[in-house]
Amino acid sequence: MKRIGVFICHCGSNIAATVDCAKVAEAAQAFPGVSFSSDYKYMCSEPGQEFIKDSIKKYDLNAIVVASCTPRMHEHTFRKTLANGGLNPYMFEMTNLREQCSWVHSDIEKATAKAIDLVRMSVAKVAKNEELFSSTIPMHKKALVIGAGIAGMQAALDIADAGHKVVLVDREPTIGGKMPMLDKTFPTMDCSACISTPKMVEVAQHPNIELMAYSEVVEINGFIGNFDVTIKTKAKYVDHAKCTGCGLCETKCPKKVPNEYDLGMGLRSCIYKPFAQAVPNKPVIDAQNCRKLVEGKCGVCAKVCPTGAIKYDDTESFTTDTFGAIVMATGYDLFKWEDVYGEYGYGKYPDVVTGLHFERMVNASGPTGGKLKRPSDGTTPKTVVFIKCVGSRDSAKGKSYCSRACCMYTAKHAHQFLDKTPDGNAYVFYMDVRTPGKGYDEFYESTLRDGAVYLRGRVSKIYQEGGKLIIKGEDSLIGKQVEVTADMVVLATAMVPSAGSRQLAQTVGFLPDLNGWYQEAHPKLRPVETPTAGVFLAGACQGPKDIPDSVAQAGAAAAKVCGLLSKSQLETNPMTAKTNTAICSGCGTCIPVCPYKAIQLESITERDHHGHRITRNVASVNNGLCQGCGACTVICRPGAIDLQGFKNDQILEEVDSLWM
Amino acid sequence: MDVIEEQQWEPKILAFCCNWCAYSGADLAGLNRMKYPENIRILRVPCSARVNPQFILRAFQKGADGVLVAGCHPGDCHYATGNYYTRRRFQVMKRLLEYSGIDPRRFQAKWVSGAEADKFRATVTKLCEDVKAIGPSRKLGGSK
Amino acid sequence: MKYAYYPGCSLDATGVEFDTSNKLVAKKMGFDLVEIPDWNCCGASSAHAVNHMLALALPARNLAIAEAEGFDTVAIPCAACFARCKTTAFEAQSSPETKAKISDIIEMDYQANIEILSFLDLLGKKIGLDKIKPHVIKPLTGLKIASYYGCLLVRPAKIAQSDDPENPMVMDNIMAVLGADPVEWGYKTECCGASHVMPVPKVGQQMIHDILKNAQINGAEAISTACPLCMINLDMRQKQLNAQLGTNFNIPIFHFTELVALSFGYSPKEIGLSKHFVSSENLIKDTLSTGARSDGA
Amino acid sequence: MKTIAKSRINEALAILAKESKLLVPMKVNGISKYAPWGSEGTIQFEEVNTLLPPKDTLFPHTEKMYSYKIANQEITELNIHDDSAPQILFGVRPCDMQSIKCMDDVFLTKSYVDDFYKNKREKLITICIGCTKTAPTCFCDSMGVDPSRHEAADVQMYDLGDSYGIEAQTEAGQTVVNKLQELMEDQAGDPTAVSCTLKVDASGIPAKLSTMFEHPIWKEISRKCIGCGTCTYLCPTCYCFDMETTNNGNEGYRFRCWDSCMFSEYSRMAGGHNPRPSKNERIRNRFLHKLEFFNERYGKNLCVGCGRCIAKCPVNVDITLFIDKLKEVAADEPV
Amino acid sequence: MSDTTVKMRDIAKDLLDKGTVHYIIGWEKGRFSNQSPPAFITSAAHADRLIWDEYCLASTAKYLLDDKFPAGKIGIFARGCDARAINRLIQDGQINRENIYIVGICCSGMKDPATGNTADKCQHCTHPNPIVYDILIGDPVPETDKPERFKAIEELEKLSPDEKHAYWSKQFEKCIRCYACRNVCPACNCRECFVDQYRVGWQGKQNNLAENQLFGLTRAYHIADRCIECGECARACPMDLPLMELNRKLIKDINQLFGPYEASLDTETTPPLAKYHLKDLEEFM
Repeated sequence: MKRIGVFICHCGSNIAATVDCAKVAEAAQAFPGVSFSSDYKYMCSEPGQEFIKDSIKKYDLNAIVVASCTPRMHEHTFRKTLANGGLNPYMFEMTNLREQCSWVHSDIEKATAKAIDLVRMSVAKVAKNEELFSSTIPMHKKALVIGAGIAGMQAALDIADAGHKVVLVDREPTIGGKMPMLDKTFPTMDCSACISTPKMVEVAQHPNIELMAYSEVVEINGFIGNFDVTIKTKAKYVDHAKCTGCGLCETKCPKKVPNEYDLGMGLRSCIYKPFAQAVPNKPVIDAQNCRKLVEGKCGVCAKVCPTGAIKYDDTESFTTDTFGAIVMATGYDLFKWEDVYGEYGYGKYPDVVTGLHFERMVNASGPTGGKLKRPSDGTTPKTVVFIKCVGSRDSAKGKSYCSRACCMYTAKHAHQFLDKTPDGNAYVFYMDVRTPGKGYDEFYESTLRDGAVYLRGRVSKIYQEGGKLIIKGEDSLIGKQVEVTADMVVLATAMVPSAGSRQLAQTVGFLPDLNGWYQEAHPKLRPVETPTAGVFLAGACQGPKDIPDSVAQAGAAAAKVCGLLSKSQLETNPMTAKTNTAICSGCGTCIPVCPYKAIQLESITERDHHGHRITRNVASVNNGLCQGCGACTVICRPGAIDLQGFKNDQILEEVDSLWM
Repeated sequence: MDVIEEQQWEPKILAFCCNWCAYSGADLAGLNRMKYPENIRILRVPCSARVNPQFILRAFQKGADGVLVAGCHPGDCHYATGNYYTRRRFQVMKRLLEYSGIDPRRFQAKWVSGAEADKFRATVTKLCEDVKAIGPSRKLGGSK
Repeated sequence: MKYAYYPGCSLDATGVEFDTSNKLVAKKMGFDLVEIPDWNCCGASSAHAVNHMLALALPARNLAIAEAEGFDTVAIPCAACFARCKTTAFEAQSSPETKAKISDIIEMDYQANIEILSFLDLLGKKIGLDKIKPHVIKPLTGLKIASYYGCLLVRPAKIAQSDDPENPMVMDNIMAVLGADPVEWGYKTECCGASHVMPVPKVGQQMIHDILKNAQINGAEAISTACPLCMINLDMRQKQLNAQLGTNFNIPIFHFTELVALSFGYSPKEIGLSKHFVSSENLIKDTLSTGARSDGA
Repeated sequence: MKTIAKSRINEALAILAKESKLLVPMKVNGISKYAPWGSEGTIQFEEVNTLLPPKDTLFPHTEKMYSYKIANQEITELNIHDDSAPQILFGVRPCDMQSIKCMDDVFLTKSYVDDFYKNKREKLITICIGCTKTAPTCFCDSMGVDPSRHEAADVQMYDLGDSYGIEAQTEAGQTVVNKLQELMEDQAGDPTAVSCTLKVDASGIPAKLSTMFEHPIWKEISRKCIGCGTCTYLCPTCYCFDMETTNNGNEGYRFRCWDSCMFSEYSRMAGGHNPRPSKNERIRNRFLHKLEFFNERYGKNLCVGCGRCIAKCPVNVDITLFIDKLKEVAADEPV
Repeated sequence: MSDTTVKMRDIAKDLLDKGTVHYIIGWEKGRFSNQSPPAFITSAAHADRLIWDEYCLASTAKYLLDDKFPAGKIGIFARGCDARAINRLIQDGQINRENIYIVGICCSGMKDPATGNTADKCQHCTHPNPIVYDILIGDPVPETDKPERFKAIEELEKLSPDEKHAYWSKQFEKCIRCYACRNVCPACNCRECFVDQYRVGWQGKQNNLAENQLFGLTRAYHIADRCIECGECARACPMDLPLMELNRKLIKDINQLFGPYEASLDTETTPPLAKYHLKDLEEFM
């Protein structure tokens, strides 16, 4: 039998001015189950809380209703009060008399009547409350960062600097991601490699960071604090323990193939480091092309290797580890414009390239040693056309979203080109120029001053005529068609989620958004969290970003992770879903509805009414994963799965109480 | 109900509000001292997806004059996807209620974000006006 | 195999040799082209600018007749007719109301389920290259030809449903099968400006000029077309262009089926090549002779 | 015998309806049942039987028993509920008349008297009308009921073609008949005896059943049962009920309402244990109750042969087929 | 005797003899000629009790719930409606396909025992041929999607709120809460129905219009996206409540709102109310 105590707060005059608190308290006294009822000036005050604790003892109360401000403000306060008063903190309900009654009404009589109703609802509900106890789950003080681009590296460093162990995984032979490929960064024009490679080294040397390059996450089980992860390390065919990275093998390797790092514009040997400052700075063998591995011949690298590090029989290896938190930093890829932009020639014109090609070309360590040359004939282009929004903001052919960085790097490219080619002409076709960033618009202005010609309009056709490219487009500002004869065209292609990121998201247990970007838990308030507790987002995997934004978000994600890892165990929220196995028929309808994959079918063995042993399935909730939304409770027709703290009978009582 | 009662009749309207958007929207309305009719009784739930259509049936059975279900805008759900189910459930439910002879104006489901104090005020005010216009609820299975 | 055949007005007039060559090709390849009985003008070039329903009803009547006759495919040589028919089918398929309205207007039941093919797609896709190959007895070896599709066969993409709106290849493939050498060029699908040459000659002429020029630069000796209007426009106005713009174009223009027919062994006379403004006599002589040589007697 | 011309029957009803609530067989809202005379619907004297039995005139589907008020956890008010009033049940058929006798046994005899029932019963006048035709599903005469009359009725009527013969069988009945004096004339003529087309031999069944509690026949006949309450709710003699309280804040009331031994939760105990876990046990209980237990306690079958369950069971579970089958099987030999 | 009956008996004999199944569910004659209730044949000797005629109205599938953990395979004769019911039970995790042997029967409809006309439940049948079976008896009968089955609903929708209320009150006043509708329904396969959970208090036990209607609407909503339109509820109802007018209303709306959907044509497709689409319609939110 419940012995309920009701406490009506005046909140000074905030409530008392519009609600006759004494009258409410008096009315409450008569509600079923109420043993004590009173009003008080400030319930949240120290003496107010003392009053509650004393009353609990004095009147032997076992459930409390406080009618004051919004529970979003003081629910936690009063729960503690109950705990200190010797009651289970969940034998408590709060009535919102301030924000939702006194402040929004002026007629004292009506407001008081409403207040009485609201308190009756809380009393009716608390009469059905049950003691709840939060369990704890251990926190493995180790973080996993997936993807070692600038965001991943930054997150790893921040977490590691805070004194936590981090495993940093990247599928490429080197970490660093796209940033080191770039030549200069806007708007400051400092050398991209010069600021990214030191970070790579720092990562490599950090005592708290375990680097796993050339590796992929293949399986993730468990939940916040306890993610069991399996990581596959691809076969390198080089024993990095023995290898000194001297590079002799690379020089001697007889077979050369196009270098991915230079987007196929340059050549590399089949035993290779993607680029000079690669980290780890040791080579791997490209099994598809290595003559030894393909034809069984050659073996030069093994012969020349001074430390005998070459290992042709190397195989992929698997490691498993447990992590408390995961940071997703899988970055982006470039939109495959060749597949859809027929009007730009489907990539059949060699001199139509992407911005990233341009970066490699103007990069001193790139295939052309920093000289801008036409891929077709190696001549220096005099007229270059830049086309923005290739795949971005173009739902007809590409994506409807804006890729955010293109406006700036295109301005940078135009600037770099004019810088290198004093007598050159740069034309930029654009839809809008978006430069929301520190020093961004100034930079764009300077590019205009450099002489870049900005044409507002789309390009309808590119074709070759003689050695030249003819670009036909529209200048919507003068409303005329324009035609430019150019030597080279640079496309600002859209950013898209990196290959395999959707699959990875499913492995982790959340769904990407419509465009395949990782969906944050809340667009405004939880931008670096995912719906899966303990999994965070850094960098472009969440949506197109430039470098500073990626780094900033990486920092934010790291801060969240550190917050988690600073705890030795996690208290679970006891207000989670719970199955009544006697009623549950194991239909499993609740399973797909749960956004957290917290529900699974588990089989139980019992005796049926005739005493036969039977084994049947029932839904079981993992309260480490369950966040207490209650979606499952509604899909469950017999109400076998119910939400503690918001149980069906509690809500029904609340509803009924309004019409007593 | 006789004439005298009829005159002094005040509708009672139950509003299910999700804790993260609609309920905080209502709080914000209070913070801004906005005024709306006293007829609204808010019932707090973690997510609009926790609102079982049977609760609405129950309210109408007991004599609710109007019922509101309010949650986060699609895409803003604190629990990522809850309100997508809400959206499906209550579009179906509203039609079923209407079909059973409950004036469609008596039941509403609305998206109210934590910032949309005014939308909350406007919504409940409108709902209240509508209900007052229709008159006392003919209880589900009951009579006026 | 039987196909409904909708020649349209122009194949009765300026494009008569297109009609001839189509029929020759069909005869040789052994399929029947059955002209839709009592067909009417499809309304192209004017109706759709005047009255939307009329522009749908005119082609619909022809299609409905073809359906009633029990055909499942109709082949349409004229690109404009093709575009109008496809549009009609598209709108009818996407809205039952429209379909009903149309049927009501033409007082016939239009199902909108008959397959509508350009003559190009009929040969190159439906019937297929491998069916063409065996009949090529006089390959056009080495003939550098620019395949010109124009706009109506490929646009709007979702209606025309060509193999590729930006870079169609059907005609190029056919040309290759004939032994010719299709050139890579930039104006495959640009508009020929036919409707401009009368009202605004400057614009129209410029458009023709650009096409011919680009074909020339990319080494084309001739241009193959799939639209009677493009054909006449590119063919008839070269002289005028040379006079106006001081160019010296002399590029033979063909209906693509004329070239097919040639390679099938029909004589220029049978096909009616003499009707063209720009003479193709020498070009063909050379080509066929080299062809004959490469046949390696 | 005394008769009333059918043409004047409405006058008679008008007279009867003066002092008490008059219930007559009617089709109301598509359902034939005993409804207050004058309610919207069509009177059905000529039909064999109503779909709904008259049992709710004495034993309502839902019956308020008492209401209470509470203050400070103390009961302050307690009102026993009694809505009994004079009622006349007109045109009740012999089978249903028999069912009232059965319920009388249950609610009024053997040292337990149910006041709610008693109050209603004492104020009830039963006017029985003999059947002149039977439905295919009627088998009352196999259950010891005479389809043409029932001695327990206060007034017995006979269908004589264009008039009704009337006989008072009790004092109460006589007073009613007296009210109709001026409508009545004397006329010769005796009721046509009818008998049911559907026959079963129920002799010796109770004895045989008493040895068959564990017999496999139960499993066989129960298999097709879907466990709904149609048979029990349409049965004129099924009197099982459940008691519940509706609590509305500080006041509430206790009511009883029909329950069905066919429902799985009917016999489920608080702890979840169910002595009749499957329809096998439930069907057995129902049939044994109808044909054995009741016999042992009150010396008559609890089945009156009205045939409603046979007509309406969605899967044709048929008590007469069961009785036939019982005849075939030996008590100890499995089917 | 129809040759379907002959085939049924032969197949039943064969299955029972071979021990493929340890019993088989079909139909037999009842006491009256217009009754062909379900039958459970446990040995080949009794196979000749089986019958196929125009009064085999009851569904066979629901009985599978009585034997969720069978000793051996259960044989079952299934028409279109029964087959969909079986799918329903499988998708709801109540039975295993491996445990049952389905003898499909192509069905051209049954008769109403009272009137002799085509039974309502069959009038609007969209899938007379079983969609799942191990062997099939008879040749498929033509199927149409019968849009006219929503006619009655459209008529009701036209009524004013007051008229609608009056209509349904009239109906639910009749309800005696025998729960026959629930007990025949293949979509009603909960271990414990909400109406039986007095502690939670979803549903009051009193028989009055309010409680009756609450039950009716709740049940309709519970099966909203899973109803297979077998029409058993309406057939079983002793008070002739037009229950399919509730179920079809929900089906109609769900199709309209979330795209065409027919329940239990397979065992994979998630029912519309258990999933969502980001671009779902919003009528009033």
